[in-house]
Amino acid sequence: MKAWLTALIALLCSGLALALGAAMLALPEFAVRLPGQVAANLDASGVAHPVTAVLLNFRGYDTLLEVAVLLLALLGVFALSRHASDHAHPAAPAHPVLQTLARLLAPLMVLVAGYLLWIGAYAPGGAFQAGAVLAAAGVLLRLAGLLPAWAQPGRLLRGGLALGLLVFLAVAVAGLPQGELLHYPPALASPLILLVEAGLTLSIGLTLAGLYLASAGWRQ
Amino acid sequence: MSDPWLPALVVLSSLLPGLIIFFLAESRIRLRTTLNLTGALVKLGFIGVMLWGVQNGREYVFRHTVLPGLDLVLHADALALLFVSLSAVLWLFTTLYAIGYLEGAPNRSRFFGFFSLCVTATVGVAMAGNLFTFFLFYELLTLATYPLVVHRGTDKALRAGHVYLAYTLAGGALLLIGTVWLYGLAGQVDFVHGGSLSALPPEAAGQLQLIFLLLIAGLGVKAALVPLHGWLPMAMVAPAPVSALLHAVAVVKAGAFGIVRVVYEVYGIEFAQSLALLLPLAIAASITIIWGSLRALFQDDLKKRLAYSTVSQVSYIVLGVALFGPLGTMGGLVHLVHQGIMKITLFFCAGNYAETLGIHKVSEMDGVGRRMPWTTLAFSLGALGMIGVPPLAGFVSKWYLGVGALEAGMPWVLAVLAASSLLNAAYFLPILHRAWFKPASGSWPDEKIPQRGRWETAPLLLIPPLATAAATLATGLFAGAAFSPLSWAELIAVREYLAWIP
Amino acid sequence: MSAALLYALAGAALFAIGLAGLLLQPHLLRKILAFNILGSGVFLILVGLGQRDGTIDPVPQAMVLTGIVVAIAATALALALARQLLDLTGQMRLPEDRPDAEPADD
Amino acid sequence: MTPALAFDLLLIAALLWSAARALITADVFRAVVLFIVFGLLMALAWARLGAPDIALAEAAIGAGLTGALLLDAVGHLRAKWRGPER
Amino acid sequence: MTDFLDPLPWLIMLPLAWGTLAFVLGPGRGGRLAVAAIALQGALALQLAGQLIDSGARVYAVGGWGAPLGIDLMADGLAAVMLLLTQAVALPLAVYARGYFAASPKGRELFWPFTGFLLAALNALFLSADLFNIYVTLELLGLAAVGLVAIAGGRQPVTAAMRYLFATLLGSGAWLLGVALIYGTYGSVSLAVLTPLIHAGAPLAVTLAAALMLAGLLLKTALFPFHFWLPPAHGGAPAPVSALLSALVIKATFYLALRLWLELFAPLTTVAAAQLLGVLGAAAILWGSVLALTQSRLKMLVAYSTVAQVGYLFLLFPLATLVPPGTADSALAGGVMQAVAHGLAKAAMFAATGSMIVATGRDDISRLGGVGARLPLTLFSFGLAGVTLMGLPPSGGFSAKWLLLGSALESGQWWWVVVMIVGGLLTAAYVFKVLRRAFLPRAAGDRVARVPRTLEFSAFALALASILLGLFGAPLLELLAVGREA
Repeated sequence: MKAWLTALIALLCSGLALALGAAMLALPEFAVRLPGQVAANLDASGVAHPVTAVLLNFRGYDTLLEVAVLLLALLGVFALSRHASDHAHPAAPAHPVLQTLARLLAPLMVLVAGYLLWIGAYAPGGAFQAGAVLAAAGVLLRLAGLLPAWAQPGRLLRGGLALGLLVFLAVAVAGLPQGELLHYPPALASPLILLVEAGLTLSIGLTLAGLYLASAGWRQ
Repeated sequence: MSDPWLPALVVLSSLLPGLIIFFLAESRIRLRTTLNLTGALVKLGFIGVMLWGVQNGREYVFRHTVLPGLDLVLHADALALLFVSLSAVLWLFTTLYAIGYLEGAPNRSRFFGFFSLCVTATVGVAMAGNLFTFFLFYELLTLATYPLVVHRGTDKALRAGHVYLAYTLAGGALLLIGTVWLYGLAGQVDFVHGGSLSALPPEAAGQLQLIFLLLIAGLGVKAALVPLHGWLPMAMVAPAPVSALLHAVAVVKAGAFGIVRVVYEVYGIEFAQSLALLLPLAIAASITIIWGSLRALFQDDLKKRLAYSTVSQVSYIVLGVALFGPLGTMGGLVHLVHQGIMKITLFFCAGNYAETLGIHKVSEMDGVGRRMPWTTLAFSLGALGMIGVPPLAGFVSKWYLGVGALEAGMPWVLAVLAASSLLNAAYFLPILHRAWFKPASGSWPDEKIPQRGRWETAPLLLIPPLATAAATLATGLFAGAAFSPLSWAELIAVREYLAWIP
Repeated sequence: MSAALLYALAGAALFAIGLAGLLLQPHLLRKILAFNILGSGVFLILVGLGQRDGTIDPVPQAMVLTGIVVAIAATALALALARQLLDLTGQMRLPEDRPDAEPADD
Repeated sequence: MTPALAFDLLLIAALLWSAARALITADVFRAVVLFIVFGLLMALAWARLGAPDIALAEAAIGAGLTGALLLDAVGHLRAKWRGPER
Repeated sequence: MTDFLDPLPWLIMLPLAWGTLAFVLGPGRGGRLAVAAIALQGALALQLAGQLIDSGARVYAVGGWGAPLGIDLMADGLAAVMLLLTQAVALPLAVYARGYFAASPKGRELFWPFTGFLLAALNALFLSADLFNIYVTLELLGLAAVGLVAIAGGRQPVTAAMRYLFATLLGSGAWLLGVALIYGTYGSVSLAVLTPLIHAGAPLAVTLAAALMLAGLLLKTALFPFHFWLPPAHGGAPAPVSALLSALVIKATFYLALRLWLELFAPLTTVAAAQLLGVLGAAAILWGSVLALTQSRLKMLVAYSTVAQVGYLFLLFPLATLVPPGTADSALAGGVMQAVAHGLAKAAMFAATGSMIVATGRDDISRLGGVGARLPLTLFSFGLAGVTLMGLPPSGGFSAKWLLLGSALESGQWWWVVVMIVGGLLTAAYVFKVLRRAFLPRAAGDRVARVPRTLEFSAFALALASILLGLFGAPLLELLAVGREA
């Protein structure tokens, strides 16, 4: 790359940063304020933790699409690993201490995930964090050589990956006769959100783990 | 059958067979021929009905709104019918001729498909009721004729097709700009007698002159006005029936006819005169007439000579349009028909010479009159008509053009006509002399169809030129009869323009 | 100036760093890092500006959670592509040659 | 300068430093490690912004899982070792 | 509004559902399901369009919360037109893809799930009235598109996908930064809340946000000079994918740019900025066409043609900015008509191209001889699509050109007329470059195989639609006007 082009881009980027900074220091008062509205509607949302309320109720539609994005990324990884030269790659032998550690930690991590899922209704936590912990368990097991790589998921695994999104979709349209898309009747909001989160935890855990396991399958 | 549908049916009667023919297998000759001829005859039938109706003052208008302020209009008025009848009749003959000409050749389904589309476009051009509709069919004509020009697939054909497309698409673009500009200025411009632009405020005059230039330049490409004529001689590589159609009815005539419409029914001849647009047009036409004739003199290739002759002859129509007065109008309009009949005869004959004996050049024609007397007779009638020998068709046109020039106060046009007629004689008479009076030089270049009894060549190749040659004679002899091209042109001039001409 | 605004300003700087890296670094892995840094900068701006008056705002926080998941999705896909490219070309950078000059794969 | 502000400034400086280093370090492996450090620092920043949810997610996903993916890719790259490292 | 069969939410849920189900069903499965579902989506889009014509634009509050707390969807005429286009293009292409992947199975395993998500993203994007939600739809769209490009594997497609991924991620990054600045300024991301708040004297942050978001969209729309990623991506993917991407995906980001320009950021627009967009559009037209002419691979030619045709879309900005209302309306109508016409025609063209490549076994313009004789319908479809791209009547492309030319002349910006006319002639040059070759007889040693009937007929249906649009475009413009009276 030519030096002057590098300099130009660096200059432009610094300029952009400065402009952004200047703009941020000259902001007017907010015209709309949402924290108050979130708090006011928290009771009707079915959960007590504001972030979870936004994530799964007020802006639950974003989350629905986001879960699709996640699944889509995994599909992309599958599509690519399909063309990789070596598919079935046996788990690499790992240190016995690591294996033992993984055997012990993995069930514990599943427990933690369950706790995070449940606590999400009241405090920081929820499906994404829980799913991430599940995925971490998967990565750990893989590193310990206890899980095979999956370039070609079977039907059961595909079902598990899709379950969260399908449950979410079903709950989203189930409310249509009574109201809009993703409308939870206030009485049922809590259990419905828990149902959605449970499905999501499983699928997000599987998907995040899959992002690792599917690509780890074609190391040479 | 309600009146609005008749114009649409005339268009469909060749469009539908054409589309079906595209997808016919190469071997379905009988079905293809049936479709072609049925389409041609049905079209003639519809036109007959409309001819009778228009004679009795009926209107046939089909209108469909494409976008707000943009209508597709097919309007069968007297002027449209003049051109439609010519195309339909000549299409029938050309189809017969093409069936004979292409017997056994490859890709005939494609050929006849585009051939039908080409006639569809011509008929649409004739009946277009406004500039947009005209433009639509004008461009369709370009697209439908391109595959015909390159039909043989040789390098020469492809090159000619290239040039043809470059000229016509560029011309179409100019026409489009002019049309859009005019619509923006004056709203939807339907073709109405006497034009509709004179109502615009006088400040618009400059713009209108510019638009006129764009429109005429766009149309002049197909009408082969010098210096926009370069594609026409090159397009000669097409098969003979295509050249016949291109020169007699379809492409060049579409351009000339468009100029008629623009001058008479968009601007109005009075208004065009007041904008000082007619004199430049007449000068451009005169230059083309002389230039085309001069170039024709020096062509040894028979079809090229005919092509330059077309360049020259089509501008007679433009010249007639530019003459401010009813007699000039009649001369121009009647030449639209007469030139078509004469030129198609000549091209049929040229095709016969090439197809039967392999003759492509004038210098190879010595003594051909004895080998192919009927073809040469037809050729002679066409050529003499072109020169303007009475009582043939060409004489009638030239007579009215001359008288019209005097009426319009442009006597210099007489000189142009005289010079051009002399040049016509100079490039046609030597051919006739060679054909009839020189002895044959032994063997023919490439004799393909042997003489069989009374038939000097395949019957399907012989009948069409004889029929059109007879028409050359008849339209001249019986120019005064009802429904003759001349009396129809008179009807148009009287009914449509005279009311506006002082 | 609130602490939140301070972090937003840091976010602007991170965005610029990430953008420069994305545009200038030829190595794909580093481009992917740069994209993640750029994204983190945007997230900081989103929450930082949203909370510039000192109140905790759960709405941008939820948006950032969504954004983080989207970012890892994109990162995983990008890494898979980069590895595939490594397998196919032996390089972890975008080839400079004109793509249409290559022979078709079919 | 309050201790809180000092901490914030220090944290921001560390963020910018780790980000910049991650992009210009010659060795890819070190770059990835620096990026993981960056992710953990981001988690701290989120905690400072009163966003524990994001802090959790950033630590688990942003630093942890992304880090694992990146390290795996570096391993792949090293195993391949056909093209130039940088 | 609480109708279970309300078409609006189903247009988004349905493709998400069948995309996911197709994945669960297994590699390569789900084609029949997709065709049926897309047909249903088409019916839903028609129903929605009918509702809009009868009772005007509608707002839909997801979850019942309403903006600014919740997310609103909004359907007006413009959105409905794009929805109709999407389903109308997708249905024949789905039929086409079934035949295509039967004949050329490379990449068929995950085609249907990707396509389902892609269509969901498109429909969701067209209907969204929330800046952050649009970000999520953009990411869904971008990742689905990148996945589709990479689906067949191979060096060239994977390189293209990588490049495309960085471009689309950078684009959505810029968009998200803009969203962050807007939220930081006003405290909301709802279009309905923001539109009345933004006026000519808006803070610097808003101007910056507008510039960033627009730049991100231009990058994703592949407007010159951001077009570098498009030709390899569209030219390297399997034919049904190229068709989807060229016909729909770039239209989605164009649609957003148009929305922002005409609605949210309308008070900030200037003639200079509009002229700049027009200049970029003009450069795209000329550069894309010239490069299309120089290609030797058929698919690359068609892909460069997309670069050029995108340019026409951006001519609408100078023609619709700070000009009399009538002129702006006809420019908008022309621009949207161009988007629709190009969508149909380019889908047809890529579909026909795919058939030709399947038949000849190679992607090479100089080896097309014999295609005209063996695949007349396919070549005819290519020609009809070419007519639309050239802007010859009667076609949707002509209607678009007519409207754009009219507003250019009305507003005295004759220089765009020159650009459009020259662009049309260049288009003719590259279209006829292909047609001319295909008319020639087959060269010795080349083979031209038959292709399944569904390939020929689905391409023809698309091409015919692009022509008929020119004859029956008036209802589309009527629909487009819904919600634009203000």
